[in-house]
Amino acid sequence: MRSLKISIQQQDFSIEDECTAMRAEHKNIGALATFTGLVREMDEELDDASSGQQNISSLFLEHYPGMTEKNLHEIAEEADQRWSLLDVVIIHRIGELKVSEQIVFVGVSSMHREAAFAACAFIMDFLKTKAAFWKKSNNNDSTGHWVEAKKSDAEATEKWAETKEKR
Amino acid sequence: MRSLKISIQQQDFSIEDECTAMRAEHKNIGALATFTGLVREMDEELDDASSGQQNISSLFLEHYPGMTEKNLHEIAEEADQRWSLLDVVIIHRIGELKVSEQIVFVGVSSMHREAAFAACAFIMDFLKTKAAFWKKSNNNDSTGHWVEAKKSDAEATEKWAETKEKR
Amino acid sequence: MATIHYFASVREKLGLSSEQLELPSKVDTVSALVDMLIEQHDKQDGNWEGVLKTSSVLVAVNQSIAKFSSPIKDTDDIAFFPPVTGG
Amino acid sequence: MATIHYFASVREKLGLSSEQLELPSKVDTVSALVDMLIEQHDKQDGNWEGVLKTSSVLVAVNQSIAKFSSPIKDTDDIAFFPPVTGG
Repeated sequence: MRSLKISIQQQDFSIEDECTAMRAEHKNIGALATFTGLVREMDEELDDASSGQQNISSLFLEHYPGMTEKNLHEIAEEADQRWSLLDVVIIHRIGELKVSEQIVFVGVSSMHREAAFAACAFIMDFLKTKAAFWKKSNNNDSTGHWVEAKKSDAEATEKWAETKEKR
Repeated sequence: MRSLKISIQQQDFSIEDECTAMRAEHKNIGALATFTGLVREMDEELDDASSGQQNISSLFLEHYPGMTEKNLHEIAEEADQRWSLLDVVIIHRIGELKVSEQIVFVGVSSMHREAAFAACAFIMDFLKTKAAFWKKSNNNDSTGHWVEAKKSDAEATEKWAETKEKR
Repeated sequence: MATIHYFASVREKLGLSSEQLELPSKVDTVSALVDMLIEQHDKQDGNWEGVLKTSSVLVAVNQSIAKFSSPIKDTDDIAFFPPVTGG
Repeated sequence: MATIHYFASVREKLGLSSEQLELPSKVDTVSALVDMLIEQHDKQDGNWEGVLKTSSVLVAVNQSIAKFSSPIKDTDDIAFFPPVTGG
């Protein structure tokens, strides 16, 4: 990994700025994969539990200062051991976020697309299950509830254990 | 698929503009995966064949007007049949492109990250092996050669045949 | 002094985000700390046992995930929280 | 009239990007067209057989990938090119 940027911040980020910074000065980037997670209007957990759809109005993101950064560093290092990466950027917002706001950005550059895609997906899966963030969703009627960890996220993370050799 | 944009163009594109357009007005996007392919300085084909590294100065991209667009539509439709997608954007530049310029952009939005990641990777794999584009690389000593199709791209495409059920 | 943090639903249910405590020498594991916390706090409002003894509650010692059987010292940073849900 | 396109290395080697031809009725498959093209052009510069009969050359009929055994009509759009290398 040539560079690693980890930022936990309240303010919004710009996908273009991050991509531009990752491309600057470097002539061997062949592939740049990004993932942006956004606040969805529909609350899938309430959706599962009840027949009607429940809309959320905002999310509240909490983290454990110090531990979260450490978790993200470890996740990026693990990705770098599996694939040949150039630059990795992980940005996660905290605080109150409204519907359709950006929550998380993961950008990975590499010489080849397989590495960029795989590392980006890997980092997201591990961020979801291993990094100290917690999400509370607030509904339009001003009730809120803490989002529960999803089984599908845990399963996605476990799948990576099967493919550990460096590629 | 709520919207599909396919553009084959000489001019550059802005990742941010594309992402902003995909996010506009829609409140159910939970995930936005993008891939950007760029011109690398190092020519991996010549790199394989010879012990020394050969640098390229530019790429020339040619396509088959009409057929290329048709190929890309079919690829996007196939992705949409496999995953629940919201917006898909495919931009591919043609003509002369210098080192570190952007060549291709694929953006996929969905409610969930698995669909966005998988569809973005799927579209890139199929674009590489099924869309009527051809690439010539020009070296610093002004010799040029047509890039040969890579076995690894064909293999990446074949892998998707194993996982055809909609997710 | 050890610092104890509570996050997310654990913090909300306990009504406390962190506290600093002198750990007696016999409180040398996370489990022993949990028992001490329950004993201290449940004198007043009686909610801590239900919260901290839930099977889903996780613990970190010095910002690394730990077990309830993990050893602790009086200078440690210890945190209790539910499963993470970022991204 | 059929339109025949040549792309990338095929175009460069043949020195031609497209041509329009009247197809005789017996030229009803891609293979027959290839033979006709070789016969017509190799009178002059003798390179076409080597280029069009390379195993890696692909053909599209009306912008869909076809086989050399595929049928063609006098109104078709036919293209010859090497394996694609976009992205």
